[in-house]
Amino acid sequence: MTGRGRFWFVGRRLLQAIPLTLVLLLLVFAMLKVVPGDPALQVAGPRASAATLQAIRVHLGLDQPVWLQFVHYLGRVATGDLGTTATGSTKVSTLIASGTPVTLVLLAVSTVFTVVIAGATALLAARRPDGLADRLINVVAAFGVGVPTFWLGIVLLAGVALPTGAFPIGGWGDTPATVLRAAVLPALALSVSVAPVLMASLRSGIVEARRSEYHAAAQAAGVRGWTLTRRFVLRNAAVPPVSLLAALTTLLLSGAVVVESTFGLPGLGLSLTQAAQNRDFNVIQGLTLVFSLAVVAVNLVGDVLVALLDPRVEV
Amino acid sequence: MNTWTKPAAALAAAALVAGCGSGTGGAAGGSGTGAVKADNDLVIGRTVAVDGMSGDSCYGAGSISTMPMIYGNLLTNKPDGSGVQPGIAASYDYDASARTYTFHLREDAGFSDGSPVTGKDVAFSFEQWRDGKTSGAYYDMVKSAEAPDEHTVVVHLTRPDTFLPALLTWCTSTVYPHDYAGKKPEEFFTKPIGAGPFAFVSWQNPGPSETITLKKNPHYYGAAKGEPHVDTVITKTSADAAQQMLAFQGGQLDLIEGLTADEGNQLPAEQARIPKPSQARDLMLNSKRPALADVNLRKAISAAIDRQALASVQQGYVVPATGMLPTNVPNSVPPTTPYTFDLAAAKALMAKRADQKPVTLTLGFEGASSTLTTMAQLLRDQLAQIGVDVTLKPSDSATVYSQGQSGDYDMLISDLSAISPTVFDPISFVLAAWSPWTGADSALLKEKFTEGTTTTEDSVKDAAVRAIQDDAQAQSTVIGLVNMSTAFAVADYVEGFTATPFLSYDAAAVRIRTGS
Amino acid sequence: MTPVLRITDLVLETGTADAPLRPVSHAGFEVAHGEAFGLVGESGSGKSLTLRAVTGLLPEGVRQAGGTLELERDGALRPYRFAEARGRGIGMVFQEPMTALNPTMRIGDLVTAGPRARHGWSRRTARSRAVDLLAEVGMPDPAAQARMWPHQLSGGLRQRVMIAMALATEPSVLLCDEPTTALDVAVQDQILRLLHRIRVERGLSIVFVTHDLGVVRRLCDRVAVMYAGQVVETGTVDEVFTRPTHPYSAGLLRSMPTPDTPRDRPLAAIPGGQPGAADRPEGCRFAPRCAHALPACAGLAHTLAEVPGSPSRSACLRVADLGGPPLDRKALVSPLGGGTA
Amino acid sequence: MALVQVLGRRRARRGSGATALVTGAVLLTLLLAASFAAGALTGHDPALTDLTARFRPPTAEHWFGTDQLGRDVFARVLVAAGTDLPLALLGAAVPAVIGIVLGALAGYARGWIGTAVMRLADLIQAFPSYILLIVLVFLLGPGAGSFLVGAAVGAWVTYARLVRGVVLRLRELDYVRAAQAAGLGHTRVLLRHVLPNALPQAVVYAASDIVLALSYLAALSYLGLGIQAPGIEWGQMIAEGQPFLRNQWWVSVMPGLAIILVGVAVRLIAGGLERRLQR
Repeated sequence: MTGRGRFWFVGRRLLQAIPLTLVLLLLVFAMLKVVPGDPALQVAGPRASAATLQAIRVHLGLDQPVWLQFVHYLGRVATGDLGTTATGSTKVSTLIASGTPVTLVLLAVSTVFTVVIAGATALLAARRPDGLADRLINVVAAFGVGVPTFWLGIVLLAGVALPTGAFPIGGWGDTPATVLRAAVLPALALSVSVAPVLMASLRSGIVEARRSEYHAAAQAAGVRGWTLTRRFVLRNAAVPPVSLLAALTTLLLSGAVVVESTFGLPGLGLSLTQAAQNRDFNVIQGLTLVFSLAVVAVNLVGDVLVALLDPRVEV
Repeated sequence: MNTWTKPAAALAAAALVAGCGSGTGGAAGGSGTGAVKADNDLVIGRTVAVDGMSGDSCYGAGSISTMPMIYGNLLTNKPDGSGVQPGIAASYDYDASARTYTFHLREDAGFSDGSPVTGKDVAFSFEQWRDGKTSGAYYDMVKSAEAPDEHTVVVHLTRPDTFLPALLTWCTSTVYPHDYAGKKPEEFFTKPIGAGPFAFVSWQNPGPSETITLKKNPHYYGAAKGEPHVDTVITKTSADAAQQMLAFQGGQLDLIEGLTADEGNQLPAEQARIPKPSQARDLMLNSKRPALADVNLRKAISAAIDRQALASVQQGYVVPATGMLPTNVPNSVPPTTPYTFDLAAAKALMAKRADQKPVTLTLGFEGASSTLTTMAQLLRDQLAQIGVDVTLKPSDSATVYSQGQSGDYDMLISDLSAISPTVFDPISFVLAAWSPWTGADSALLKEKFTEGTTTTEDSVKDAAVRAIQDDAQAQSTVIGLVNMSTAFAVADYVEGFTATPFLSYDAAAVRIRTGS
Repeated sequence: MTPVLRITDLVLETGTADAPLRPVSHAGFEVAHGEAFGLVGESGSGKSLTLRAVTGLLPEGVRQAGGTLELERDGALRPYRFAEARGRGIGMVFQEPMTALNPTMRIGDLVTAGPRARHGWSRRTARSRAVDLLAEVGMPDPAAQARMWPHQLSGGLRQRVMIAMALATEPSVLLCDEPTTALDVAVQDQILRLLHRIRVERGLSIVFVTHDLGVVRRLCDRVAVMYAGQVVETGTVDEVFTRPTHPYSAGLLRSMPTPDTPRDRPLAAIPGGQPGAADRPEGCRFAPRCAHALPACAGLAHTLAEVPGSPSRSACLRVADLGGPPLDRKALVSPLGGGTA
Repeated sequence: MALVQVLGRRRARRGSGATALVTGAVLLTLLLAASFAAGALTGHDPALTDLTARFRPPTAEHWFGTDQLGRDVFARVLVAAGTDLPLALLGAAVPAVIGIVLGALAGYARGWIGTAVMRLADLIQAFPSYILLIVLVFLLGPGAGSFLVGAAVGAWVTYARLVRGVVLRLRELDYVRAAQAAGLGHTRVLLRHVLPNALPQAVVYAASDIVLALSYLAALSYLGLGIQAPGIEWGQMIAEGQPFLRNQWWVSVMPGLAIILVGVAVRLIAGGLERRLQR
């Protein structure tokens, strides 16, 4: 694949993402329409008169034809206007802007944890397939997938953060150091359920790579040690997990929503949960959009990464 | 969020007025265990975010606590809630008709930017309050405010009003520098300047998980007394109360605002500060439903409720209700005969029903609240004793609200508190919102309401309230369950903290025992 | 002449330790300097496993249970450590160029990965060496090819890359595991010519594992015939191909088509099939299929004995009395001589 | 939920997997059976509040202790299995059936219907499954029904892709063509040829989906968006017990362990089934 080919590949995938994004927007917009309850009533509060309600409807553009409302919605989204929270005190875009870094840091730290845990255990397990370590790791992994993330979170809070005092019990930090410290336990709770998935994929990749002819050929050609592991095992074993990247990310995102509420991290997931609990339409709508766009983007990055790692992938 | 009351109700209107409140809350001071903290920073946990940085938007418990810290008030609540005391105003007087108030300002009050608090600033603030979009209505009697000199403010009212001094202790009565120190309001409220004990430093992640950092205001009028005692106040908001408890137990929080019984019971007694209960939790019965149209059933339900048992689950934070109205609000008097738990009487009433069909009722409540859930479960068990089968319908607050409004439930648990310092406010609420839902006969309620709000005589007011309570009991469409406190958790090394029944406390008086 | 590689009594085991199977038992051969040595046999005869054992790259579950592997160093044969030998003395060309080249590496990087890791070559050195090697194995436009990915090359080119990769370590013995089986006939010929040329130019020894007797005939000097995990006959190609001394070798040769074989005449086939590792008979393993078998064959211990009147060595009990007329195989295929690869 | 599948994709081991299969199935069956007889087994009414017996620690009388209303935690954990297990199973089975039908449809009807199904699948996959679930529960209101709809909407995609792939592969095979030519209906071809081919992988998907569905159900209930009182559910029990975690840990730790137990049992069954099916 030439550089030019890759460029076009990325471009084409970007173009393909556009209709998907539009449909997503339409769906997110449609959410508001199918929700039981009158958004105007929500805004006006219980004591509003009929006239006030009508005025609010006009103000919100709810009296216009649906397609026009959608066009307006697109326009507002394009300018970053996602409305305000139900109490009216905060813009949804502000909420997203302040929550995004938190969620991103959480995802980044748990990705590091996940990769390190999965990588180490996969290498250990693949050393002797069906050996003691492999079986043991498989059992632990089964537990890891089965442990409810939120439960692990509260157990970590009560069982680790409280007695050691080394981590904040809920909440976020304001300096890089405190932020990282606040991210450790939530990221760990998150990784425990995701790492086994990556581990299994990596492990089978490693086993497969070790059994491969090119691995033998490389050894025969005198390649050994870390070079052998890195270039003839890990790099090849990374291809299947990277193609899982999008799936893993959605799993991580799902987990982040849970973990953020367990640990009280002011990220997008906590906002989503609280909006669902408080029935805050605009917030749900805005966050759904952000999350799904993020997944579209991750899918895109995943495809490109696979193409970079595995030159055989047709572009 | 409450179901029927405006959330603002929670603020329970300050204090108001002498004579009514009695001593409340735990005694000041630590437990004497000798515990110390390494730094002189007060870290506060709460579950409700502030409503913004302007007094006008002050609405919920977060702002009620934070606004006075930043801005200060002309008058403040006495620590025991028994009346008002000087704040930025050293004293005030009013003319015989109560239409013109004169405030004499302290000379040592200063904003956090170093400028002194002058009459001009206060007069400007009065206008801002009156013109506020959200809370302006409270101040609609203010005609004008002027500053004849640096330390005097004269306020002219459109009508007589003796409620103004109490109003000035509210979180909406925030003292601003004149003309917002030359800034646009939006700009000013991103980094506000106030005359309270603490100066604004930062507000991170505004919203349910926000952190607000304040530091000592050296120009605070209490500086001469050494107030405020702590260097920094850091307020951490988290929706998860259980997690906040862990943080408190782990020494990461020094103070928790809004402690529930479940949480408080996890703490040593001396760490929980519980003021007098001042919020009513009532059971509403929909008499438009065929079964509930029979007053005998409604009365039977009331008699079958063991309020003592309901309260015992939240030992110390909740007391059995004697009537349907919030207690510890001025002019709140109990009904002639308080509720009694009498199963035999309840069964007798059940037998007197015109129609002897088995009774199955739905009960709506906000499922997210653990105390409500517990209470609903107990109610179901208790009503089963008289053969009333209750189906629990937990839901989120909005659904409870919309379905409650459309009458989808037979019964609804709802909270009632004052949003201004008179019991007639919650009464107006019952009249406007609850009576239509319950289908009660509100003729007497209306009459007594008018009677009570046109007199200045406390005895007349009290009599009207008693009649209303008695009427509610007779109709049994609104049945009082319990009265609740909102409490605080206070670490051993925190001294000088006094809880009032109104969610507010004087942060300037709080001390931290440090190692030195 | 000192052999450059000698394998003695190689035993390979698989299965559990208490009930092991031996896909290869007591196999042995030696390869002289500059010699092309063929190892022939049907699939399952253990020839490829034997070759793998030489580099220590046995498949999972197969282990070496006996035997001596020696490589020439400083004029004498010495047992070697695999890790040592792989980087220096021994190179290996695999059967499937499709799977034996790491799909995630560029050709140039792949070819020099071994010496780079071993000698710490700089990227620049590695790159220019790679281009040299690719040129040596006859890649057109080696500089451009070095930047290609394996999947972009044809099978023949990939096999050249494989050879270049094996040559990068400057081996003295090149092991080739059926290097042409997966290729088209035309391409096979090119690769064979290339191997021949390289052997001549570099003075390499080549061990050639194949089931294709024609290839052995064209390329090799000496040959060992394997059957059911054992070497049954060894000798010079000329001798073995014209006067096989083991009935199995003879049968194998008769089953090979020649240009003269009329299309419509079926090839002579040996009745029966090669026994698997689990059901090998006692004594001579070929005996049940052998037209000349005697009762004594069933008790025969395997040894490669001198054959009277022949330079070959054979495992057959009847080497002395079974010296039939030489097969006329001269016309079969001419050995590789001139021509270019 | 295409992911956890990799966990199951291990080389078939020695042994038929019967032990694992039986162990897992027995565990689940026992738990489910016990849920119906929780009161009789434990000697305590799981719903009975006893304010005089609040927060009893685990003893011989109350194996898992009592909660804030004096209810027996063991009895409640067992009863909750009757809520969690069927919902988790349905949460995996409903999308499996929908996915198989849609996948077959997409494979056979390759015209616009097939395209539409696959585009829909792309769209669904753009949403992280849990977020999709929260949004749907938000739209439909909390409860078991919303959970099932949410789970079904998110999880059918993997099955549809799997079955469609098998159909596309098989329809080129001679014997399937012959079967069709011989007048075998689509349904029979589907049942005879497609399903058996897709089944081993589908079982692995379904197993991981059961575990995932259970953890999502528990998480939703924990957040107050799933099963609500008086329904008894593990996640909801964990939430109820959370304020007391420090001093009365058993109230929320025990239901958490129950969830883990189910996860392990399902993995055992899946592993065992997979080994059997692969032979």
